[in-house]
Amino acid sequence: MIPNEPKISPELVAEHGLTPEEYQRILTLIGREPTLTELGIFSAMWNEHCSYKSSKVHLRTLPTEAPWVIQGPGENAGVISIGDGLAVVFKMESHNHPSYIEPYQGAATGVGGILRDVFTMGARPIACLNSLRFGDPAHPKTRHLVAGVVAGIGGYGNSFGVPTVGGSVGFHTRYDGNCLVNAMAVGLAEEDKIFYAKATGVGHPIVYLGSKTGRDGIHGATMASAEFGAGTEEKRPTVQVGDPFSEKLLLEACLEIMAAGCVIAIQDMGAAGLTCSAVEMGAKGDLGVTLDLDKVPVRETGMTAYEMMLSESQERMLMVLRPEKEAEAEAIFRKWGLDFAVVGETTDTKRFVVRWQGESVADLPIKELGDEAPVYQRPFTQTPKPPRVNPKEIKHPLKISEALEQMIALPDLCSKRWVWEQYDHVILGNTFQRPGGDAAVLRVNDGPKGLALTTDVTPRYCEADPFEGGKQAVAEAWRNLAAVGARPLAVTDNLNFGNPERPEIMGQFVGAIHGIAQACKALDFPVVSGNVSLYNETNGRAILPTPTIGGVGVLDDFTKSASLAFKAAEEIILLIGETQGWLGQSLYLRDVCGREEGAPPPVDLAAERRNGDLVRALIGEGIATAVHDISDGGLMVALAEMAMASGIGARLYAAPIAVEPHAFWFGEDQARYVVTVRAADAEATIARAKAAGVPVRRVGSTAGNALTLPGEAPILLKQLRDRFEGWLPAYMAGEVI
Amino acid sequence: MRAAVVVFPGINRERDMARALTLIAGRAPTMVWHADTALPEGTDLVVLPGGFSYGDYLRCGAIASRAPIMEAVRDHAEKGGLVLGVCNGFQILCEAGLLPGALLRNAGLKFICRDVHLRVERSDTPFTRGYNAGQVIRVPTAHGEGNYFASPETLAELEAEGRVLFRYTDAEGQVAERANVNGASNAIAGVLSQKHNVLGLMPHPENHVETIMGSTDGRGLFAGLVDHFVQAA
Amino acid sequence: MKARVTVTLKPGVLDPQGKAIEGALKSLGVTGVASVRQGKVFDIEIDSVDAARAEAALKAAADKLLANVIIENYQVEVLR
Amino acid sequence: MKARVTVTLKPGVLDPQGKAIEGALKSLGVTGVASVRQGKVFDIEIDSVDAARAEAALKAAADKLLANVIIENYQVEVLR
Ligand SMILES: Nc1ncnc2c1ncn2[C@@H]1O[C@H](COP(=O)(O)OP(=O)(O)O)[C@@H](O)[C@H]1O
Ligand SMILES: [Mg+2]
Repeated sequence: MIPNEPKISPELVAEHGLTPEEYQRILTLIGREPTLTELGIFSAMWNEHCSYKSSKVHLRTLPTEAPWVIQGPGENAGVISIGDGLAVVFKMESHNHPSYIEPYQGAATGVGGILRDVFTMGARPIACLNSLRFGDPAHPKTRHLVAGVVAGIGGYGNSFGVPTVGGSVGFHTRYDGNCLVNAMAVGLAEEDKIFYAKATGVGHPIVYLGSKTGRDGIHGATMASAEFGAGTEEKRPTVQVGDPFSEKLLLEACLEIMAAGCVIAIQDMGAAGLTCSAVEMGAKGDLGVTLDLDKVPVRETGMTAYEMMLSESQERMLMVLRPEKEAEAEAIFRKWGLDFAVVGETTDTKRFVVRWQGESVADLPIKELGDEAPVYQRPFTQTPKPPRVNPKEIKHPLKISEALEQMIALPDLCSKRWVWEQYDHVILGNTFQRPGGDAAVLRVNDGPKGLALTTDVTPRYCEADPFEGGKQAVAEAWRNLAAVGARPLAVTDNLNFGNPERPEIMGQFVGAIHGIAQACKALDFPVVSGNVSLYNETNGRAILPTPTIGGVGVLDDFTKSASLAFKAAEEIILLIGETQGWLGQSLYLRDVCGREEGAPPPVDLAAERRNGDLVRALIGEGIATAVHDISDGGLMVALAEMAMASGIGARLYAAPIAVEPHAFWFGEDQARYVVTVRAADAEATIARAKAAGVPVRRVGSTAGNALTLPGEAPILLKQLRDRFEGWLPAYMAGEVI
Repeated sequence: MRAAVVVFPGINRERDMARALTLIAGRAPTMVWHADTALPEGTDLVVLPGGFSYGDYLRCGAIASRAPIMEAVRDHAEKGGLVLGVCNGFQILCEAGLLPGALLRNAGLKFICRDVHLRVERSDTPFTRGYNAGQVIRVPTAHGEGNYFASPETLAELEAEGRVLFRYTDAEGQVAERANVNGASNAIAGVLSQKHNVLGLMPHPENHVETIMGSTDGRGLFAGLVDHFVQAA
Repeated sequence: MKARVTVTLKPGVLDPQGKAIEGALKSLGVTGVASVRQGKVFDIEIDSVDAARAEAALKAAADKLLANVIIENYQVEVLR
Repeated sequence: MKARVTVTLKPGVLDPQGKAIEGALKSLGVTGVASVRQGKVFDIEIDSVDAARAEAALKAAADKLLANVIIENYQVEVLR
């Protein structure tokens, strides 16, 4: 009954990314040789992306629970409660490889995919963020990738109609052959109206919705499809093209049929399309699924079962509908001009049966497809701890002001306005703090509740010490939320690493997860969703380990958030947190002194919490007038950013005697903030910090239109701003490097 | 003021527009579906909101301008009724021939989202009676194709007839190349139809209407319209 | 039957994209390019077998939708 | 010398624009259109008088800039 053409050869198995052992496991599981379609289904379900086979055992160590967590990892997106019956649904996902191949479409479909994950759960998307890493600016491909990726992210989000409110952009030669595109989407729903993938009920219609299926993204299987395809047609590109217009229609149609009570279960078709979504819906509900591929809307002729099962065409959904509501749901979809087709039904057999042209081309045990996927305890070696850098042994080639002027125009530190001005960040009318600050702040519905959103990671720290780097990424996300006055609630993560089959890389992965887990526990900042992207390497050279953290926090009153711009002259500038002058892995050491080395700053999680709690309280009480967390570039860069954002300068005191001046101004010690207060509040604030065990120090006062250090010529803000704003546009215009 | 906001597939600033209208007019607009053929009885103002109707595929606004509801919008305009098109709405009005000219790709070839300054050229129209002539307002833009183009003759006519209602300027109200975000001819941000009853405007006043969100410079447009209908009644 | 409608900008209409491409070609070392104007093509599959009718349908399509005659010209070719 | 570079999507690559145009033509009552695929044309003015050299330069331009060869095909015609 099941055709066995062609014979499965070892080459075909390898072509599908399955090892001989994994193939053996398939044979044992089903007791016969699989059909080609079945092999394709297994390869999709058991690849790294779907099965998390290398990462699963470690991901389990992440804390995922808190009283406000409604849904942790395992669904399309994480869900947390923000009170008043409202839920925030969010997730981050990578589209690294596709973006390297075709930057515009790769990035665009990355945004499309993550948006779908969010509205599949019944939430209306309210914001997007993105974290981007590119190679050395001097590398010949970098400019092209930056231009395409940014245009693609904007092209999709702007058209879909969601504000893109934040993110980060970094450059390093280790991303030369592998750029990173991590996109995060955030949606809002009512707590009791969340939709899940779990199917219930036997004999219910399974409905296909959205765009038609084409031969998009059928990779790893080029050989097989060449043997089976129409033959004469030229080799097909595996690039998927995004259609934000269809996705916008899909959003509106989905929310409408959800509101109409038509939906039992819903799952978007992401990677491995129809296969993953159908198997997940059935397996989660302990049901079987039968699909009839002749009913699948296709946009190309001659598509085989194999191709339909593996297509990654975008803007598609699978649902289990209430049978009595089928006609109503169909009318809604037709109104929005979208395809609607009943392509199967739920069964009580726990088997995944696929029929095509009157034949059964797959008949597999549905639970085992997921549950029996291989899980690996890959061997790993711990990254050796690098030595601590002694600031006294670092020569300082430049004056502080000169170093600042140089640093502020560095690719990693300069203004990313060129990027975020290509994103509509004001649509929906709720963006209270736009890109350019520590975290974006959005009004929730009509307020006064607000949300704070950020993405963070410092890959050079992770490379030097994955454990401290993992901690630091979480701590910085938490700190960025605290710096606007928000209560940090939960994170999504996107773990980008090289080849896990290399023990050093696996060691980075394990170290980073360990650090993330420890920080999330200590800060009550659980992980509710995430994504793993491995094998980011070219010719044996891996990317810097990059565990991106997307953080979400809540404000009771968004108007009481703080921003980084100085607010008035003659206010007192306070440095919150302890400054030892940590130069290891600092940008100053790397880019001014030319030494990329040393241990990264250690993260004291108790201090993070103490200092952040104080800052948040000062913001809430209206005492802190401007706040900025201190990260890349240290105190001096933070001060410069606050000054440039406002046009108000600062008169600064000398560094304390105990710390080398360059280490004081440019060291990257963690758990620190710059806070300004009115002169009348200074004494009380200092006393309060001391009482709370929080180190605090006056570093100067706001004044004039320049930054002035004792014994150095004033740095005019205008000049600084020209450098800060100038580099990226000049680079993209081909005028520098 | 009874406002009707037309919803085309792919439009995405209709909620922003409805919120602004509700806030300022004290009455929610009726949302009208593109496939309908009539406007609600007694519609005072028709609004074509911003977004990406039909994904901006083919040309911005082209497909929407041929939608069934557009006949009713045209009728409304021909009878002297007020029509406001913002961003994609402006593009639709040009494509429909209700306004002259066309909106081309931004001169910098990139989508631009930033606050811009606009000079209100005259205050004796229903759309600008909430402002003073020469007043400079700050509102956001968010578009990739807002570069207003018309033939030299048309431009001369628009200028001579005082139909350029908003112009991109610097904060002081001076026309300057740097302030012309998209390279529009004569720095045109908004134009009127011959009868002064149809306005196309590229930036988004509807996103700057609440003190609490940091700026109310866009309010004047809607407040002026409300006032116009109060006076008329 | 296959047909192609080609839509080009009228002379005198600004073409920022064409301009940008001119510049980019220069910096790529493609020499001798005096000007670039960008347009669109629509490759259309028609059910009809009658070339004259097909052409009429295509003209209608171009007039009604494919071209904005304020700024664009168009040309219709029925290929086979 | 004048030349035209025509850039079209490879078969099988999704063309959301073409799809939307198809739908719009139908609702405008233009009948008989089975499918639409949208592409680009670049009308290029070249200083060179040597057709072979011009063609080589344009091929280079198309490869490097005018076409995205991952998803698009192109065709170069030197007209005169
Ligand atoms: N890709 C991007 N998309 C949107 N906003 C961005 C992007 N990159 C940077 N930004 C914005 O620029 C500002 C500075 O970024 P960054 O230096 O990474 O901040 P921080 O160090 O405080 O996390 C932030 O407001 C950030 O949201
Ligand atoms: Mg920050």
